[in-house]
Amino acid sequence: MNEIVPVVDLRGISIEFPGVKALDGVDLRLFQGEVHALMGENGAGKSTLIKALTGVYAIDSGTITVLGEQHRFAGPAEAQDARISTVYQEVNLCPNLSIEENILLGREPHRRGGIHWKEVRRRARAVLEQLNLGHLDPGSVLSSHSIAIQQLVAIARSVQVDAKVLILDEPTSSLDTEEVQQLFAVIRSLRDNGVAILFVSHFLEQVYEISDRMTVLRNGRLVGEFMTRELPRMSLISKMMGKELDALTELDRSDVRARPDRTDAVPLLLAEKLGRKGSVGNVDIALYEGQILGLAGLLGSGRTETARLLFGADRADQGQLTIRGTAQTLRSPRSAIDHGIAFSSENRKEEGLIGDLSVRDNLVLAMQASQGWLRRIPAPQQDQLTEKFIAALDIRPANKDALIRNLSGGNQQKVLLARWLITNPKLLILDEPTRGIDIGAKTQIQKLISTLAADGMSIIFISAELEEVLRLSDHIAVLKDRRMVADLPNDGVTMEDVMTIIAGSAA
Amino acid sequence: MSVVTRTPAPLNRTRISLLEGKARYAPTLATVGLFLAMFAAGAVMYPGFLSGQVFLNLLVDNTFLIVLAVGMTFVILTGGIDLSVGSVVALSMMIAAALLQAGWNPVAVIALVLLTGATFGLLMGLVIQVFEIQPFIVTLAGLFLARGLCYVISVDSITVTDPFFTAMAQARIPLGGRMFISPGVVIALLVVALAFYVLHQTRFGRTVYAIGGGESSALLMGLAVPRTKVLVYGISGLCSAVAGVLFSFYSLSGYSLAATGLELDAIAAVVVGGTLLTGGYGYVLGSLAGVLILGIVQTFISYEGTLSSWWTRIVIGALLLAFILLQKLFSRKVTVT
Amino acid sequence: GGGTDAGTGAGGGSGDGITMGFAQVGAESGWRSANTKSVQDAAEKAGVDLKFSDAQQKQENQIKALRSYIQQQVDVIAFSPVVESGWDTVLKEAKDAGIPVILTDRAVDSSDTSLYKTFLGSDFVEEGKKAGDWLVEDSASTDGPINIVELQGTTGAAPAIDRKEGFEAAIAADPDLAIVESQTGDFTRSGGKQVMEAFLKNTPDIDVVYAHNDDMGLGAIEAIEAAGKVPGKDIKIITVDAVKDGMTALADGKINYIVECNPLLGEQLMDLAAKVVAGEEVPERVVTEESAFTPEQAKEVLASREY
Amino acid sequence: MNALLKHRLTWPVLALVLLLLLNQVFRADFLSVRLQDGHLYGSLIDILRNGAPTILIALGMTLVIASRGIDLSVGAVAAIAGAVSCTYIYTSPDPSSLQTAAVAVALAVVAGLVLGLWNGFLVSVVGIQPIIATLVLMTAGRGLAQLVTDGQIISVSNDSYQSIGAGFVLGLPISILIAAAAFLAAGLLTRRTALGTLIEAVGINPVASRLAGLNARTITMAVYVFSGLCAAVAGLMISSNVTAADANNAGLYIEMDAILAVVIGGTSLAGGRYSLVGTLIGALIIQTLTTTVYTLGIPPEVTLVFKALVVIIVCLLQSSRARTLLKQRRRPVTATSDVKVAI
Ligand SMILES: Nc1ncnc2c1ncn2[C@@H]1O[C@H](COP(=O)(O)OP(=O)(O)OP(=O)(O)O)[C@@H](O)[C@H]1O
Ligand SMILES: Nc1ncnc2c1ncn2[C@@H]1O[C@H](COP(=O)(O)OP(=O)(O)OP(=O)(O)O)[C@@H](O)[C@H]1O
Ligand SMILES: [Mg+2]
Ligand SMILES: [Mg+2]
Repeated sequence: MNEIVPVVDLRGISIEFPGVKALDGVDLRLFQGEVHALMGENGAGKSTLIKALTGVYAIDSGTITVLGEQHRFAGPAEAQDARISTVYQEVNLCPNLSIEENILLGREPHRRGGIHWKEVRRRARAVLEQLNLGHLDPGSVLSSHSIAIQQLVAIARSVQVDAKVLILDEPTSSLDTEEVQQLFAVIRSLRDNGVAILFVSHFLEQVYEISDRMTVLRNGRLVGEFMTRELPRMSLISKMMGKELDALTELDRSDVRARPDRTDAVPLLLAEKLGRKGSVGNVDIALYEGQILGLAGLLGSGRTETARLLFGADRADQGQLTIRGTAQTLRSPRSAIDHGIAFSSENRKEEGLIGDLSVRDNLVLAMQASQGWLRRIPAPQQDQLTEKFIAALDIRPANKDALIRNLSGGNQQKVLLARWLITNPKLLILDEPTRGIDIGAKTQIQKLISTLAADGMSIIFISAELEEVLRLSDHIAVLKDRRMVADLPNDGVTMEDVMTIIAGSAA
Repeated sequence: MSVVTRTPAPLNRTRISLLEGKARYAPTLATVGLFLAMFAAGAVMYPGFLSGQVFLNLLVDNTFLIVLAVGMTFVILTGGIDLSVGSVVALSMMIAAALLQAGWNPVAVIALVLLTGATFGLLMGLVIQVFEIQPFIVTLAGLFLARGLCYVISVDSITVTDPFFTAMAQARIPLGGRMFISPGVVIALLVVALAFYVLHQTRFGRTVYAIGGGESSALLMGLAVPRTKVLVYGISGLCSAVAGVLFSFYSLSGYSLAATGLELDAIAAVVVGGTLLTGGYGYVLGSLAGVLILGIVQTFISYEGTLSSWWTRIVIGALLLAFILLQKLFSRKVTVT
Repeated sequence: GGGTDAGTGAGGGSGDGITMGFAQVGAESGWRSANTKSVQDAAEKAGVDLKFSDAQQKQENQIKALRSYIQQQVDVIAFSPVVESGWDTVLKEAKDAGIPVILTDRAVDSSDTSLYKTFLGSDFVEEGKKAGDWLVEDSASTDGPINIVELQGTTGAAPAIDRKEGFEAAIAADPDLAIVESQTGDFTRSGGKQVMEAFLKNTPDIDVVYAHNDDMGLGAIEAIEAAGKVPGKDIKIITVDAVKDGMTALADGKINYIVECNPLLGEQLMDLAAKVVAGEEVPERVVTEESAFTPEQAKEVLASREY
Repeated sequence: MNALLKHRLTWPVLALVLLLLLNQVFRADFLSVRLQDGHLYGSLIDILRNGAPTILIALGMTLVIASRGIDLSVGAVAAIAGAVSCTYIYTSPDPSSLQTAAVAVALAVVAGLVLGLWNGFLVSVVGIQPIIATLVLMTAGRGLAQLVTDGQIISVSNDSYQSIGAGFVLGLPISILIAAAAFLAAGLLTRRTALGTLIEAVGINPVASRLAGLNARTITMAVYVFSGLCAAVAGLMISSNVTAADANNAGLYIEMDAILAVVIGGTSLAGGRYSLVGTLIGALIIQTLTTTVYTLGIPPEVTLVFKALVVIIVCLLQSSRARTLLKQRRRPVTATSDVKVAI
């Protein structure tokens, strides 16, 4: 760092939404050739700050200085022109277009007579290679890929340009370890080339691995700017939360041991060679009451698709499913729910949120659906349920009537979790429930899962974080290339064990 | 943390994604296939149906609808809709007829008509964009306004006697074997080709698709969303004016009740052609096929020649339905979930 | 208007072997349906192979139908144009193909009259004039201004324009007669009723209603009755068409005068077609047999009306 | 006061009041209502009575639109309902009895339900885009109606039947009482039960709704059936008002009026949140506009221009509210819901 002048200098940024002061006099400096982490709990204002910088939101007060010049971008387009490249928190691409177009949209190379499609493909290939995604067909439609691939494509788009500033808002939330490493390799090489990188993540490991410096926000206010290596994790967390976290000690404690299979009892759910043509196959699961089953695998290995089969979101066409001793075919989510199965999707934007409805309406939706339209849950009961879960999961803002689309990403996730918890299901399938959730809330949710299981609920747990899966599950089912390849009882299984299975030959 | 070396992607996955890439064309291909099937059916059922001229007449008689459908395709691809097109066609015809009657030069008249149409469309686009009013409503108001302006110009029909317009109306471009097309067909096909080029070879065109895929995403990707949205309505207005001129060539008159309900025909053609009304998916060539299909339905009915007025409507509805159902059947699994 | 000589042709069978393409406007009114039925029945009786198509009030559909008739090489084409203008091109094609064309019901304004053989139909201006003439005569005995409200047909439609024109020309003869309000009722009953309701509130002393067709007149009657007045007495009503419902109301004295517009021109059309195909000379203009009715006449003919 | 200005119905109500006042300026007794032959008589009553069919159809349309659909077939359904009932009365041996009228009404209602079911089936089970699915019935429906009436205008004289559209009870027009009852029923049905929220959920995000266990199919089906029912009753009103079934013209373009009413009332065509009260006001604005044209004596040639201008002004007013609000705060880049799903 030979320059003292920051590339980006935000001073006293304030933004107010009706009823919420999302940012209150926040400063942020980004220097050339550094990775800067923006830290804070869910709803602290990280995404809002990024949107303020890139002109998505107009600021109420403060100054934005880029390369010594004061700016007020009127929109993302202007920010891009100033060579600020951004990946926003939710995957913001066009699902109807191909991967290559999504990467190059708005900056397609031209030649005489129009867009140079060959060159488009070449450039897209190049950047995909860089992220070790060379196997993807650049011409395939984005919507045919999983959310993780979509996230990677968004990243590919952002690093494809020759940017001075690269902003990544929770880019790793659905990536697995390997993908994260690949991304970090790219980030490091960009940093070494002098790009200033702003990085948001709730994974402390990642933050400590990649960042040089960090800015911490709490409740829309600046807590401070720190050098990463000078700030111990514990103090970072207490700075983010504003209090000491005793739960943090629990975080590393692996207090879950495998509950023994109760082979005497009838399994709650028994899948034998369950599968669906062109999707996943060979799913063999025996899940007993009160057990937690973790699904492990690389991204695209078919975890989500397994979950969808078990929930009836897609229909199985191979194998057999037995629920509490009777054979069943699940034709729709509705019929799965009637059997006491619940499923929280990894894709909260498209498969979870009813964006224009309030927190309360979203929260009671599944319960209301089970009760049928005729028996409306009485308003007082709705309020009481909502308040209970707002408190239990620390949903912020604690306003039942706020539209859910105005909540921060992590808080949206909490509402969706609560949606299923109130239906008190027998089997809860959680696909990336901790995605985008801050560390405090994550511990809370992990504890909650243990407690629920202890109370007799069965849980299928999917997470990109293998540690998390190992820590919580009684059993671990490993998927590879969209087939289930192993079912390990969790008695001292290590990450390496799982990795070996994934890496090993299918046989 | 150990990094696992990735095993190469299994073959079947690549195949699937390839197929899904192609699957985008399925509704459009289904439309084209169905059109051919229907033509064959007509040839079997009616003597004299299987002639090149019957096919060419589908073009000759639908030049204006083709151009309208092209404009509508742009709008629908962005997820919008333009209900004003039929009225703007009528307005263009009225303006042209009235000015020609007043002795204006035909080239000047055409230029003015095109300008009016484009401006009308742009204004609607501006209202939609700046005031954030829903396109359905703005263009519905546009429909009333344009139709109303027709009456203001004249409630009587005005005949066009201008030699240039007459020449364009009656000129026949022979294609050999007693087959012919009109100059309007050439213009309409040029418009289709131009639209195809714009949609697939220019940044503007790709932005149109992007907006249909997700407007807020497109904005966050830094695309020129507001400008594109306004322009799309401008294009539709311009196409309506071109269609109006073609209709004038076709009917050599201006009539304030002309082209009523044409907007629904245009929308139906676009949708039958495989474009999703929610935006983002579809092709102009599909819309062209859609127009031909609506046209062939009409041809069937006049060849049949025994349907009463009410059966005509019922049959049109039924054929439309049959088409959509078949198309659905053939292009299964294409719509995203 | 009045009688013509074309109506009394040879009987059935004269059209044997002829194929006729008939492009109808649509089925927008009872009048139009009666017209269609008359053509179809007459064709069957005359042994004409009728190719019928309904344009649903769209000129482009009608042109398409004409083109397909030319393609099918029918012997004769007959059609009721949706609109007066814009037929030259397709009529030239018919002429080039050697297919004679007969216009029915509505005229075209082409300057080249060689494009069609003959025009069989009513004269809308004349109808309006008849209505106006009757009113002038009827009100000759009364003094003072007479307030007329007019229920127009669909804006821009030829019958609406012509019936208005003919009526206005006729009542210009009497300075006492004045149209105080004029609004479109779209040729429909509910349109007539709604507009009349508003007229009754706007203008307290309406003396005469002139409706461009029976249906609007019938709607107006309901509005007048709802306002507590007596149609036919407190307010006089003149309409055009003479469909059955209208004639019934006329016989009941609720309407005072109806100018006939006869839809039953099927037989005349078949006769003309046979002559045209046979190469015989036909008059350029054949006006359908039409009259006008007062309540007394209505009572007499009501039982024998076909539509 | 500020809250009032921000309320989403403020501007539509204001527009309605302004229109009424405009009429009052032109005709001093416009707002007066008197008793005539035992029933209320006056322009306001006319507006309510003539607006009743539009109100009814717009009610059904609101729910359809809330579910992210649209129903273009309502006009045709209204025509079929009128055709079926009038033809039945016309051909029955006892065309003036109450019983005949009752059967005729029942037939029409059944027809509406069946046609609604048909639309719902096409949209939710077959998965055709709503605008096209209902375009099929819009095209074919009038043909069906003409098939029933044989293309003729079928006049009936049955006092009980006539009273649906033109009758009065306790001095009030029966048609407006029916519309009011339907309005209350729809309000209770959707707000007292969970139906309203579920419809909104399906309209905002069908995929997420399905995964939350909603039976989106049934809900979609239900809204189209309700719309068919409303259209059928409206068709009864229209035909009874003139004691005749006009298969071709009954309810012509009423779908456009209804959609306009829904949107003026603040419901977005993108689906989701809806307002029945807003729709009611929207429908009244549209009917008042028609009456205004007659009151002001606007010549037919410029009527459409006048209507278009008023619609544009009302819409701009509504949105200028959005503008002023925008000045005080910022919002996400787009107001539209991000979730796009191909149906
Ligand atoms: N458009 C909006 N309207 C109203 N409130 C909003 C809007 N966008 C964000 N907020 C509020 O602003 C606050 C900050 O949200 P932001 O999305 O910046 O949080 P975040 O730090 O990114 O959290 P997360 O880690 O959960 O993504 C939250 O309380 C949120 O509810
Ligand atoms: N490498 C790939 N190439 C093509 N398609 C892929 C690839 N990876 C995943 N997909 C698509 O993603 C879906 C399967 O992934 P699924 O979501 O079931 O896996 P997952 O293990 O849950 O992974 P993720 O962590 O991404 O959620 C399929 O629709 C598949 O077509
Ligand atoms: Mg965030
Ligand atoms: Mg997954």
